[in-house]
Amino acid sequence: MQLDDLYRQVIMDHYQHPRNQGSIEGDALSVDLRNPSCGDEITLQLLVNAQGVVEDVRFRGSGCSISMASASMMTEAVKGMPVDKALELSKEFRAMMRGVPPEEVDMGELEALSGVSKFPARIKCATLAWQALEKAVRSEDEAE
Amino acid sequence: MIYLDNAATTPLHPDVFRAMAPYLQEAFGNPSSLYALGRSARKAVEAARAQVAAFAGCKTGDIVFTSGGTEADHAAMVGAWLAGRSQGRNHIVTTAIEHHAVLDTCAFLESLGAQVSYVAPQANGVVRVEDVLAHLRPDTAVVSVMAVNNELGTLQPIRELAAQVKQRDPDVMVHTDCVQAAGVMPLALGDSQVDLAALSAHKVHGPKGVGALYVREGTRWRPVVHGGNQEHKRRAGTEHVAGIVGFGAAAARLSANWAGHLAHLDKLRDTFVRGLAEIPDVQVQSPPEGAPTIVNVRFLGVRNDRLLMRLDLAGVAASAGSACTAGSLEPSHVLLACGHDREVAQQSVRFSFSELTTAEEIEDAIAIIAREISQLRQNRSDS
Amino acid sequence: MIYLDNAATTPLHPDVFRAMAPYLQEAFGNPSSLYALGRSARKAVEAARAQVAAFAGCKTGDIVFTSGGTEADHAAMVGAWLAGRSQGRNHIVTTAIEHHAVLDTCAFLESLGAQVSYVAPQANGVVRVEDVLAHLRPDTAVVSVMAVNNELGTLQPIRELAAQVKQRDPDVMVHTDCVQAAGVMPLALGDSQVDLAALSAHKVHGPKGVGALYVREGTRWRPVVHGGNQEHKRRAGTEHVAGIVGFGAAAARLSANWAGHLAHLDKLRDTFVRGLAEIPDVQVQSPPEGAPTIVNVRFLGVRNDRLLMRLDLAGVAASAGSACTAGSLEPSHVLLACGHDREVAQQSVRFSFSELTTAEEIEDAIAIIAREISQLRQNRSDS
Ligand SMILES: Cc1ncc(COP(=O)(O)O)c(C=O)c1O
Ligand SMILES: Cc1ncc(COP(=O)(O)O)c(C=O)c1O
Ligand code: FES
Ligand code: FES
Repeated sequence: MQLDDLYRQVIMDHYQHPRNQGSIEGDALSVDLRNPSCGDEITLQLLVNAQGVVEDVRFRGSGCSISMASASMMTEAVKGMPVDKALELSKEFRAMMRGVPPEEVDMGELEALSGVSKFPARIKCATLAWQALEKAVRSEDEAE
Repeated sequence: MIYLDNAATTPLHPDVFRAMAPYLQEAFGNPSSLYALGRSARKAVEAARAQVAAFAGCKTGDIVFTSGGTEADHAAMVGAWLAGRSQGRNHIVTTAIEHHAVLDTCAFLESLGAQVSYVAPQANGVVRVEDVLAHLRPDTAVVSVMAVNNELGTLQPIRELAAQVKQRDPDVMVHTDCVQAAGVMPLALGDSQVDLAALSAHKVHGPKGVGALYVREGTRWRPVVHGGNQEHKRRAGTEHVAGIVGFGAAAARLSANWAGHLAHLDKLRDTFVRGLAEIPDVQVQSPPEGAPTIVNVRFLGVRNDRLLMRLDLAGVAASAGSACTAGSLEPSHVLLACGHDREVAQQSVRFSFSELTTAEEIEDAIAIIAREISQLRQNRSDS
Repeated sequence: MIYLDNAATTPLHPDVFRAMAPYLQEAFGNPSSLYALGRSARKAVEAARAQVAAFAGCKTGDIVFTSGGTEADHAAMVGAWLAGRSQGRNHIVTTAIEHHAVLDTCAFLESLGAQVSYVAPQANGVVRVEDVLAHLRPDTAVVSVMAVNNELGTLQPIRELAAQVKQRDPDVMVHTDCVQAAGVMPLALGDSQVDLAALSAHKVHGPKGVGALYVREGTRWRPVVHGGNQEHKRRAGTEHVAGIVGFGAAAARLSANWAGHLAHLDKLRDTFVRGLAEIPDVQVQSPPEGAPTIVNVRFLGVRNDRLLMRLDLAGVAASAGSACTAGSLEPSHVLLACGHDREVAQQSVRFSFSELTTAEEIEDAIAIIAREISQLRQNRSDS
């Protein structure tokens, strides 16, 4: 029961060199989310332009290697993507965490996290950033 | 008496006793008390902490005093598992040759729902780093591998192991039982990637009833014994002041004469192994590159309980393995894990030395062992 | 120095030190070892167990040695909760005035999912049996009430409590912290319905770093520290032989002269309380029928930290409450639980005696206290 080595390297690379870490200057959407089981936290900021495309996305947080790597991978995946596509990807990612193999959507590097589905207690770690993304989009919808 | 069971416990050094004595007499204060008597006890405890930390090669604040090696192992494993569990990590990796303080704690945690993988050593008793890595899972909370095995003296590649585990997953805690390593190698814990390590005073000419847990600053380990604010809230209970002072004194003694100490141990081991070579049908089971303090020997065809009884009568103290299970008839779990069969285990005896052992004692012991072995073998062929 | 903080720790008695000394010198064997040196250590441990059992009024086999009172409380609570949980019992009843060794362990167990009810004492510090019974639930695993409170000396009705709890539900385990009761009343544990009880050697002129857990035979308690086979598998770890021998010697001393011992303590207390009556604006907060060893006093208008510092300089050692939190500025949780406000707590000082305290010391201390109090009050009115 091991993550494939290649996958492991991808995860470690994102953990050690997180992409899109930090905060966005100006008035971006911002959400804080906490993993209640361990107390780890993430702050996600999202900037959506007039065309409904994710122009910028950044995160900060304290968490385990899986949660931080997942956040880094998520930001990379959704940056430049239309919001509705990003939500679809989020749905697929959560399905993958339930052990459902991705069909329509190409998961790209995100596939590296598929092994986490075998460890129910760690799924929250991998989905924390995606939950934050969904929450940010919802709060934008409500604001409108 | 020739005492060759120093892996079970060592004589308290007279200098250590002298350091302890005031704290068993007039200086009886509780270190938490604020008046002069309490403050002097506090000072003594903190000085000892610095001595043990210097010996362990770590920051003073990273040493937590415990009641011994067993409690240190217990606290390491339980605290790491509890911390891991709240992060969704319920899995433990350890080896089949750990001391029972680790193995039985793992079984206890299994009864509470933990999952434990037991890595087998190679036939030479060494646990391979890649075998440990192969057992890592995304929900691994802690990896525990001992630095020196107490029955064979085998050295484990702890530093490399810790580095590689951390590289794979920095959130896995690495614990190492250094109880037997403490007298035979510089520990340099602060310089390693190890998070937790167990030490025991009575294995290094200190008193019984005191040990230490190394807890790297910032490690997500959870304290286990709760109550007063002692040990910076990492281990409650009125401090065993005299014992702690004794541990400090014992550690300082070793730090002061490290090279001479190791040279003496090497010489003892050489003398002993050379002496054994004169006895027919003997197999030294400890690896030559192992700790100089422990020589595990198989005397073919001779049951170890018979031999040990005769040695006792002849004034030589040795044992069949770990002291805390000496009363039981179980063959050594360490030898079995290394692939030996029960017969081998039942013919194996552990001789262990310390800096207070002399070369003359070793020579006398060899003569006695040779005599007893030859008589035992003769008796057997008579019957 | 006049030492009036015997509830924090007591001086080791010279006879106890003499009993321990051989086990810190030539008799250093590991009690689990089978050769002569080990067997003599085993014999010493078992003799001490009989001494402590006689003192506690229970069967020898029901005494489990630990590293102190805190570990005994910890093991009692964790082990009882674990055993209860496997029977579907997740609830704990204790009181708001327990020592932190019990309270903080309860908080720890709450963090692991236990449910805990904290019974409040009456204003006089006594916990009523019916208030404890009122908190019992079908899923109560363990009830823990201390025999003598360490800050006030209040006696709790443990025997009746245990009997009534058992009558309600024989499967509830009853634990009692007897650390402060040990020197002031015959414990007669075997004669009670108590299942678990904690003792500590250093409160009765024994050494630090050793205590005992009484575990009634047949009780469904689960051991907590695992490893070697020591203490009949109820507490692993190489035994603190010298400490255990010292505990035995301290217990035997008390058993031998119980009546004289109690009469002396009563006299000390009387002398002290009479002396206090000469000082204006003093309230004795300990109940007159409490333990003779502890007198908690409020000096109206005088902050206890100021007074304690002056007493320290004048050579009198006393404290504001439990030693293990002495360093903290928190007012006593015991006084608050009894309905006193923070101001009262901050003006309260605990004086505690032992058989080694003399009536002359008490009289000298009273004179010093009276002088310091009057100076402190004068300073205040100056400012
Ligand atoms: C490797 C090892 N770990 C742990 C222990 C336990 O230490 P202690 O005897 O201080 O409880 C021992 C010795 O008994 C040991 O050899
Ligand atoms: C009532 C009570 N319980 C428990 C303890 C803890 O015992 P030890 O100091 O041996 O850890 C103490 C003393 O500190 C105490 O007074
Ligand atoms: S353990 Fe906290 S987010 Fe993974
Ligand atoms: S039958 Fe086991 S707890 Fe009721």
